[in-house]
Amino acid sequence: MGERMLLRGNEVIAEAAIRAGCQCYFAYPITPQAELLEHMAKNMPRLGRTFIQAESEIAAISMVYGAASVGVRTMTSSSSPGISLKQEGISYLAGSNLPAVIVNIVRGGPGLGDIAPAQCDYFQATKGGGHGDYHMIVLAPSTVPEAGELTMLAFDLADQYRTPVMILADGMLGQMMEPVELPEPIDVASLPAKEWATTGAKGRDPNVILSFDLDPEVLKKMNLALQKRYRQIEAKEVRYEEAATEDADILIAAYGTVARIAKSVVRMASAEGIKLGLFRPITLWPFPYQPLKELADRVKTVLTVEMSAGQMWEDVRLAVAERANTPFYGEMGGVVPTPRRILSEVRKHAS
Amino acid sequence: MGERMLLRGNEVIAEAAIRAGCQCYFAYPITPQAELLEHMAKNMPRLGRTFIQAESEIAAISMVYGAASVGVRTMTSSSSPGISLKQEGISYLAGSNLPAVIVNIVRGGPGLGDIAPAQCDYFQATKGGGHGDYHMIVLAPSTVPEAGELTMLAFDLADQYRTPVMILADGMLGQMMEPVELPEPIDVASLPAKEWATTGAKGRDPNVILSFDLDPEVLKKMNLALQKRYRQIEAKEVRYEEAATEDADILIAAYGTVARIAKSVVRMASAEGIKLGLFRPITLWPFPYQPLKELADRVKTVLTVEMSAGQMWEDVRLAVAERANTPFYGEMGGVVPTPRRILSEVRKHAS
Amino acid sequence: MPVSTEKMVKVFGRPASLTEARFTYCPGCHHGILTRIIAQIIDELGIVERTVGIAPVGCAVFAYLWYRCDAIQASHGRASAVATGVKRANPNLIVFAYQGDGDFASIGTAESIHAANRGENITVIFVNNQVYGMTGGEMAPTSLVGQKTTTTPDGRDPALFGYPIRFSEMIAQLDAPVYVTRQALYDTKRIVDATKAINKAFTNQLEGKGYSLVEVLATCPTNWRMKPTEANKHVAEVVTKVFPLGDLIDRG
Amino acid sequence: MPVSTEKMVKVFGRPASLTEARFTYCPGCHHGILTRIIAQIIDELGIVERTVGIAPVGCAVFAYLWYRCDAIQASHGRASAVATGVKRANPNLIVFAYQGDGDFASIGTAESIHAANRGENITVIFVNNQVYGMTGGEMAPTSLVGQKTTTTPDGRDPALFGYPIRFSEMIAQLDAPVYVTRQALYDTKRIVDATKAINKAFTNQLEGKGYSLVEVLATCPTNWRMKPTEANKHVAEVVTKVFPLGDLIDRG
Amino acid sequence: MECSVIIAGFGGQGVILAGKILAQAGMDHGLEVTWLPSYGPEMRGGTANCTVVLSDEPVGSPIVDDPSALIAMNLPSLDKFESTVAKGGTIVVNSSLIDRAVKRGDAQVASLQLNELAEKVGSMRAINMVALGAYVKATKILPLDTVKGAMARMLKKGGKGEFVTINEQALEEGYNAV
Amino acid sequence: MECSVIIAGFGGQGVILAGKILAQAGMDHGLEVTWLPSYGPEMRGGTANCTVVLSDEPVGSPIVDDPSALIAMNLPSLDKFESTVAKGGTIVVNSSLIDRAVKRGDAQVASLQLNELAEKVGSMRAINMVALGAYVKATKILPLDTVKGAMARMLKKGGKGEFVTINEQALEEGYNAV
Amino acid sequence: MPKGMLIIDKERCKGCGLCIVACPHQVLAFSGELNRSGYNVVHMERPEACVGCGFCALTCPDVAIEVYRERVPA
Amino acid sequence: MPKGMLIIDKERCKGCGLCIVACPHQVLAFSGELNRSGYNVVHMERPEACVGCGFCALTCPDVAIEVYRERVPA
Ligand SMILES: Cc1ncc(C[n+]2csc(CCOP(=O)(O)OP(=O)(O)O)c2C)c(N)n1
Ligand SMILES: Cc1ncc(C[n+]2csc(CCOP(=O)(O)OP(=O)(O)O)c2C)c(N)n1
Ligand code: SF4
Ligand code: SF4
Ligand code: SF4
Ligand code: SF4
Ligand code: SF4
Ligand code: SF4
Ligand SMILES: [Mg+2]
Ligand SMILES: [Mg+2]
Repeated sequence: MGERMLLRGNEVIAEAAIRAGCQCYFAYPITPQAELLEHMAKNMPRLGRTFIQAESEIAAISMVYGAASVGVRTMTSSSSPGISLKQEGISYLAGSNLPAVIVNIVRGGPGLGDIAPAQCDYFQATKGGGHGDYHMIVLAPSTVPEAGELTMLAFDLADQYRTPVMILADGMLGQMMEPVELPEPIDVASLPAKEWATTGAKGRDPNVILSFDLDPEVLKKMNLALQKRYRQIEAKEVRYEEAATEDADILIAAYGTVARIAKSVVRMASAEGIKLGLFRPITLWPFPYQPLKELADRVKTVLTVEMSAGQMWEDVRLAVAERANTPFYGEMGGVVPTPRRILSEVRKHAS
Repeated sequence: MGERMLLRGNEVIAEAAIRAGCQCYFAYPITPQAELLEHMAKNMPRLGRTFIQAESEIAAISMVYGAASVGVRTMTSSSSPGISLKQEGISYLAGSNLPAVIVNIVRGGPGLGDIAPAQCDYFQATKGGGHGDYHMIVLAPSTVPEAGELTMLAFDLADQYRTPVMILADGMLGQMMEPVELPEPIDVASLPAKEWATTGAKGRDPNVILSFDLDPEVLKKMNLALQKRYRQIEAKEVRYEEAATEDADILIAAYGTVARIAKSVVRMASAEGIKLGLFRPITLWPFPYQPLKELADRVKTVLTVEMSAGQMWEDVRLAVAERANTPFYGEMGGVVPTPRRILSEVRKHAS
Repeated sequence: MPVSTEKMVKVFGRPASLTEARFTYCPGCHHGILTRIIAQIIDELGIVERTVGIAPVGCAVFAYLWYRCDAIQASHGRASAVATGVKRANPNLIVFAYQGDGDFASIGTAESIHAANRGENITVIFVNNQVYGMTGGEMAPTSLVGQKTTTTPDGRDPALFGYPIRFSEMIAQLDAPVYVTRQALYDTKRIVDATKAINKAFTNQLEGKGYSLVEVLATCPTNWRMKPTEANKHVAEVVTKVFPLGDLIDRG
Repeated sequence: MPVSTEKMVKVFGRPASLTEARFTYCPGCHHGILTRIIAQIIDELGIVERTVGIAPVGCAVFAYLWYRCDAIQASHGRASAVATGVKRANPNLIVFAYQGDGDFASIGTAESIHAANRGENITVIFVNNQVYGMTGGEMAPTSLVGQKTTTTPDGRDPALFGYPIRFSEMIAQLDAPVYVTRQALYDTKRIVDATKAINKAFTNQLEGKGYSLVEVLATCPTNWRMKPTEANKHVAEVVTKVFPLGDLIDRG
Repeated sequence: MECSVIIAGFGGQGVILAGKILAQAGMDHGLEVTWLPSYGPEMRGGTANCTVVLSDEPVGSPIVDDPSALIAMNLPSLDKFESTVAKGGTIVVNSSLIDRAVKRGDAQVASLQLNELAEKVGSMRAINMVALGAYVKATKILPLDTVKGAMARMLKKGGKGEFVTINEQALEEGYNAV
Repeated sequence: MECSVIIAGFGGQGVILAGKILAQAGMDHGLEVTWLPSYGPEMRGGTANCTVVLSDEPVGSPIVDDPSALIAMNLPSLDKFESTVAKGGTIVVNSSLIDRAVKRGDAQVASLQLNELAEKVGSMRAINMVALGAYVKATKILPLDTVKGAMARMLKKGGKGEFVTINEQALEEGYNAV
Repeated sequence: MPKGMLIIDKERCKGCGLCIVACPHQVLAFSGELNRSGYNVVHMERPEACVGCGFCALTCPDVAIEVYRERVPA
Repeated sequence: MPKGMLIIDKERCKGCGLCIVACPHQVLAFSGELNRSGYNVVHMERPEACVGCGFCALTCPDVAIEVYRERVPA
């Protein structure tokens, strides 16, 4: 662990990527993740690594596709509209079994929307905004230090499962500063070799990267292999955090920025005698259905709070399956729910 | 009603669009929807309407955005990878309250996949593959004649709710021929004027089409207005079909091509003494949660059958909420489930 | 002071096609001059009631606020495609797209070139300020060799990031465009010339002649980290060396 | 018949860099000739063990099947961007992108131009057959005026769909590319010339010189609805009038 | 009653059109029909096929597990589809290009030299109508005249009216050869 | 204990940096901190602001309903944020640019001619440090020396070491003016 | 009486100084007065020298200047 | 003995006829024989005229032709 530094979320993600051995970073500018590009522009060339400001988000994800094919660790980042443009590319990455990290610093939508923090890209990230039956692992940090940790984890998971991994954060997390201690850079040489990469067919048969086969039976097999991997990920990689759930009557289900705000609310509620707990999914895909289901048996109400019209809410209701009440409180358009506002929602359900 | 003709699904959708008064069609070629472009290329110019083969799917959806802004009925079509590229544009259409029709003739994915029929873009269509809190009305025809009817309906719904509407079909429906009687063309002049359209600020204040406001409170209001409209659509526009559900023990939940195949299975099962019913959502968004929920109280099992890894299945489980068993049978990669194969799945659950 | 203008005639005032809204541009930014020029030409041609402006994503995203004509805010880079949709849907409208260099010449490359290649009867204003203004000063495809931006902190290195792209010269290779020109705004003479060019670009459309492109060399004092007056000088002395002024095609 | 070659030497055989897989192209399609030429040059330069080919979406989508080198199948239009990613990640690899005219000059316009503008040290083969072969014969940006395609059933009307785009001429406007040339395959002489050009385009990369583009005029007998021999004649007599052969840039 | 047939052959053998004509004839005859082609570049050079279902009630599945008939215009088609044909189904075999016998014992086989019969009519391009004629005779699915009428209408609509006569002859040639 | 402050003013008044320095100083002092700026083009020309939270336990929300303090460098900032300040909170007002009084009676107000004080130090650009000094004195949130140290380190790191002295003077000037 | 006269909208002026440079007669200068947005606005330092040529207004990015000229007898 | 000789891979040949036209010595022609894919394959109609120049092979889109030439005494 290094020095404790005061850094922005965007910088921490960029620096964590560098320390995770990201060799190639390709991106197109967009607010509120500009500092991510800036950090990479400044630091990657000095390390002899690749930074390209691509001509578009599509070019960037396509460059990622190329670099991932060669077996190096690679990343792109953007914000909502730019991530929409990457959907075809993400589907290709998934279909071609390529590891890559994609950062979405979400802003208000739909359309051009605004540049304020939001969580309205949950569906796109977790259900597959692109075409076809695929998933990405989606990691949702709640604080700046966690943004760094999860970014490093993202590269490991991407390699381990040969899958794109998304860091889903929001404008607030990208822009705010907190003290962080970044882990030491990994030793890139120590990473396992990628036998499948297109590094030149020397002393072996050619490697081919593709997501294509005209024969439906073959494509079905490719899909079955993908799905098998997804089942493994669901079995092994579910991550979540619980706070004050032991004797809770009410549970807030929230992720990312909202979850950290909700932690203040838990304290405030406890001061009022309300038994409020917090359930925070860290992996949005795979979603922690099982643990939430079990908690739902013990509480009266699971209140989902999101900066969206209720996207994660669907997964919460799927998990809860009417075992408890599942009210929803959401803000939209870049409005951030304040602790007091959340608390007043909680009070409605505290009988 | 006109003459009964033998036509391909793609042609029927194109011709129905023309008869619904589609003035401008913009698209980029892709299999298996090439005949849609061909039909439009041949017929639109002769009617003095606009056909442009755009330079890309993104250009096409952007042209749709322009034409929709002017208030004319407009459409684009593509297949899976091309639809992924349109996600940013669709999000803009939704955010700017623009009516437009988007046709997705789904093929096997992810990535380049293949060109065989599939239903693996359900999530993308129904949950919002683009960024932000938006929905499209999603209509899923099950036969070629219905493809025509729903296309005409799509234009009406788009105008009525100022929203993009998607026709979600698959390669089989696009390619197959069935006898159809197409309704007479509507009288375009009789359509209500669109006061909001950018037709020139003559004798009125300027109209502006946009999805943008930097002030989160204003963007929130824009989002609330959208959500309000979505609630209206959910209340009024849910469409579905039931077959043999009266005394069913088992229900197949399926849409589109699979649902029509399942109809054969219902007959086959009945011959074996299995009480099998069919629940077919016609609007995938808004999904018919309530009717399915009610049916679920009366059956033991709701077997979802899809040409996907289980996407609509999530909505089925959300509706059923553990009221009944919810097994799943899916094919992937362009493989079409045959009646016999589905029947054997049904038998597993017929006790 | 109004008193003293009593016996005088107004020789320059706010164009009627401009709303009262204040520009959101930084002090000294050429976007403002250009906005005023366009409004003035809309006045001169008397077309405000049939004009539709396409606002880009970029510092000019608010363009829909400035004009008393209808307007559409397009997704980043696609203004020329949106303009195509508008014009084809209603050829009586006068359609102009206003696009920054990132918008027009980077992410929008395909839409820009193919609208030109189809010879769409539209007017495109392409604002080349060699930087991404809106997002905080990143490299644009037009950034000069050696130019320091937030994504080229040591200056644009052509070995890594290529050379400033002369997009108008590429467009001029096509058969369809009727008018392609490069103008500037760094002094009164260039402002007058640019005004004429923009007038021609709109007039071409009115006369049904086809696609016109006016590239305008502009400043971004904020991200160039120059005073507005220095920025003007920089355009005159340095930028015009890389992007020479003048007509590239005039088939009007 | 092998008996009769006993005392003879093989002067032309299957290039070692080609696999045994049969081409999926239609009879007489130039894609096949080009594929063979590329394999032969990979042989000649001895680079099969360090070459990565980028297959497009288009009739050449199966390109990954033909060569004994590593290969990547790229999304439609993005082969030049994928090639960029590969080359930057591992500059020791020899990277070529093989792209149709729809892929390279329509949907991929931005990626094609900006890879060239950055001067990526890659080799791009751009197959101009004036049609979308794979999807069944739609108009390409390069389709000739009057050409009948499934989306221009009455022939390409420039008033509606613009003119055939001379993309290589646009690329030649850029500062970075080292070699831009247009070749054809309609007779033995052109095949020999094209082979030399492709050799140069690979050699440039080997020598670290930068971006090379070889446009190749090709036939699509199927969608042109011509016999292969007629199609060859059409290229020689008609297509080359619109797309003149020869080097546009040679800064090697 | 539901009948289904797979018509399969080389790209140039006109199997797609034969299927369309059959479907049109079925429709003219008052039946419900579906026609489903193989599509996309796979057809190029390789094998093409289409499936036609004729039924007196709405057609459920346009793809069929066990077609009631197969028209195999070349060897790969027979290899691919022979085993799927329903018990007691009909197989029309183009023995000009298929030098092996049908392996199944439980199907009704009509083995014809389709190429030669087409040449006899005077056009190799009419080989598909020869096959269709044979199929109609073998299955008695529709009156030959209905098929002729459908064929004539479709050719005329496609601007190929001049080929109607030769194709009528081809239908008859096939019909009579069974 | 959790303290929060909104620092707001014109784009050029250095409010973003003032917030960073305060956050850094808090961190140096062993506290948990968050710093959250307004961002994007809205800052251009208009008003900029940032929120700093200092706490002895992990910070929950980096945005606050009711900050315990406000530094208002210009009138729009006072207009926008005055009402949000917690009861008993602190408001530092730049009376050089704000010609109205604070309306609330339940806050501790430090009204200072920040422009004049900065000019006195010899640099208008140091106005943010004058304000920060005043805030530190008014709230006693941190020792002034810790803030000085943080400021010196940050300026040096940004290659602006030559301005450390003048900014120290500015901090003191503000501190002593309260 | 000067030949020309300006009305400068102080709240629109952003103090960019472009008009000052554009004026061929050195009429304009910063006033030192800050407007509500905090900008140092220009004023006519030498109004008597103004010829009403309008160069300043043509140059002003914020359309803050109106120009008046002596009525020329018809 | 002819100067040149070809080995034509019948199953690769698609009967496009390009080699026939490319041959300067009219060596090649369609054989009338269909291969397994149904193509009418070419053969050496006048093998004696072949000079082994390889033009046919250069032209063949399916790399179906191998060319052999008389051994020239070293
Ligand atoms: C799809 C998408 N990508 C990126 C952005 C972020 N973005 C906003 S403006 C802009 C570029 C602005 O530069 P330019 O077009 O040169 O206009 P300027 O601001 O310089 O006038 C970018 C990249 C966006 N809004 N949408
Ligand atoms: C995103 C996307 N859009 C469209 C397609 C469909 N498509 C496949 S190939 C092709 C064009 C082929 O034309 P060209 O690039 O000229 O290659 P050719 O087949 O002529 O060699 C298209 C549009 C696709 N696969 N993906
Ligand atoms: S950032 Fe640059 S281009 Fe944008 S308004 Fe400011 S000066 Fe103008
Ligand atoms: S469709 Fe055209 S380009 Fe494609 S393989 Fe056939 S002939 Fe060649
Ligand atoms: S009108 Fe002319 S002379 Fe008068 S201030 Fe303006 S530029 Fe100067
Ligand atoms: S040009 Fe306009 S904005 Fe700039 S200083 Fe002069 S009056 Fe003010
Ligand atoms: S080698 Fe030359 S002479 Fe012999 S067949 Fe081929 S082209 Fe003709
Ligand atoms: S060129 Fe090749 S494929 Fe064509 S006919 Fe000759 S041998 Fe056959
Ligand atoms: Mg710019
Ligand atoms: Mg092509």
